[in-house]
Amino acid sequence: MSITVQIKITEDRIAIPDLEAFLREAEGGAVNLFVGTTRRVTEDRITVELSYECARELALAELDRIVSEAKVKWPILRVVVVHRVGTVGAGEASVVIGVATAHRVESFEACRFLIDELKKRVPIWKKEVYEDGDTEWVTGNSPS
Amino acid sequence: MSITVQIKITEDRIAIPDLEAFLREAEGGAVNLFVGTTRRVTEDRITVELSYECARELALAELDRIVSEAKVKWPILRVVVVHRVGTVGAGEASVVIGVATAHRVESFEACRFLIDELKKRVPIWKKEVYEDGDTEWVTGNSPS
Amino acid sequence: MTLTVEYYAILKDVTGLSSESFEVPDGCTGSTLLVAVSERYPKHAGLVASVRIANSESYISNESTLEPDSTVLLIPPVSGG
Amino acid sequence: MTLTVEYYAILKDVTGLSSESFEVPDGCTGSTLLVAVSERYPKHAGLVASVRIANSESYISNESTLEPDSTVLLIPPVSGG
Repeated sequence: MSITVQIKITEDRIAIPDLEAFLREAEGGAVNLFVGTTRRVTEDRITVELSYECARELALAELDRIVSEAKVKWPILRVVVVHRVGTVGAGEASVVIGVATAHRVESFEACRFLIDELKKRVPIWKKEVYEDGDTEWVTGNSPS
Repeated sequence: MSITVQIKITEDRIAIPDLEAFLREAEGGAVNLFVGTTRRVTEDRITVELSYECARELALAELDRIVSEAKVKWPILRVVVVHRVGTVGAGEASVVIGVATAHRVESFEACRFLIDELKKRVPIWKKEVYEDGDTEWVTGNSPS
Repeated sequence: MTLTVEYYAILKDVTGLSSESFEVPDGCTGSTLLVAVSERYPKHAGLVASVRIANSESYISNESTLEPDSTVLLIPPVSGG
Repeated sequence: MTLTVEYYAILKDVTGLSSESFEVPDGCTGSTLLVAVSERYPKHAGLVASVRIANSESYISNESTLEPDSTVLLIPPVSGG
């Protein structure tokens, strides 16, 4: 059984239906998908868009390592990790992680591992653009 | 903040992109989606399709209760629970569960609770249709 | 009193029926009804023993008293998802 | 020896640069380089202290010796997702 992986950092809108279909094609039984979106309200400030920057080569290498670690821990049939960079409008996806496995528990655990590790380790940064025109780099992810 | 819920049992193909878009519109920050699909191989037998039957009124009432329980446990912005009945071809989704929340951990936990409880409590039954023409009712879900 | 009993999934297949009537004593409980069903389908007593009983709104305890003329659903172990 | 140092995100904003050169002694470690960066940007010493260093392939330990003419990425606390 060949494991099929899609890892991408892209300026384009993430085509979520295509990714979900790719995972479901594994016919494994279970697909878990996590979608991170722009949060409109953070501590009373209105965010109109986010902008993401990355250290691309290192980010892709780190994502490869995280996916390899997940493949050791869980019997993954297919996996997708796509992070958007550049400007991301309100309600659009900034990150999509998905895992296809035979059993549902594995799909949840592997997907959560991937997003948790991505948020800890992958050199990508978010800049909030507020309604009042202010911008602010976010440094460091909160644990949840 | 009004919580928006979609609970459905349907003979039609599940429109996963529409459900994902509905969840993402909450602009909460996190969406977790679980998709159950036909597993093609179970203990060496090839399944060509599944067929699902339900006790519809009770199933919908039980799904309502499960969603209410989840809403007490986690701050859920939007939630979808759609189960297909009738014939489900290979690679098609039999069930889709999704949750939109502000923080990712809540989205994973609530989504997993919903599918776990659905599998334990909701009166829906699966019949495997094998490549050799045999059919077999599945009675009882395994814990994972 | 008369009860309508509904069968689902494997239980519908083995009985060949989606529902049928049972005459039971007044004050009949779920457990007593399940005994009556087992006696009508002795080959499937094990299956009948595995069901949960319900009305159209919710599961009900095997010890609860069933209403006259009510419909009782026999729910085999579920396998949705 | 000469190192090329790359800045990202908030560190790029505060330095106004995406990369610049540093002259450092042979055998310079990551920690020693960070001291040199802090001295060039004393107002941002706290930020510099929070970075992890990396090459384009992986994070590297602050104690490891840097290669002559290599490029070193300064990675502020990440906030992807």
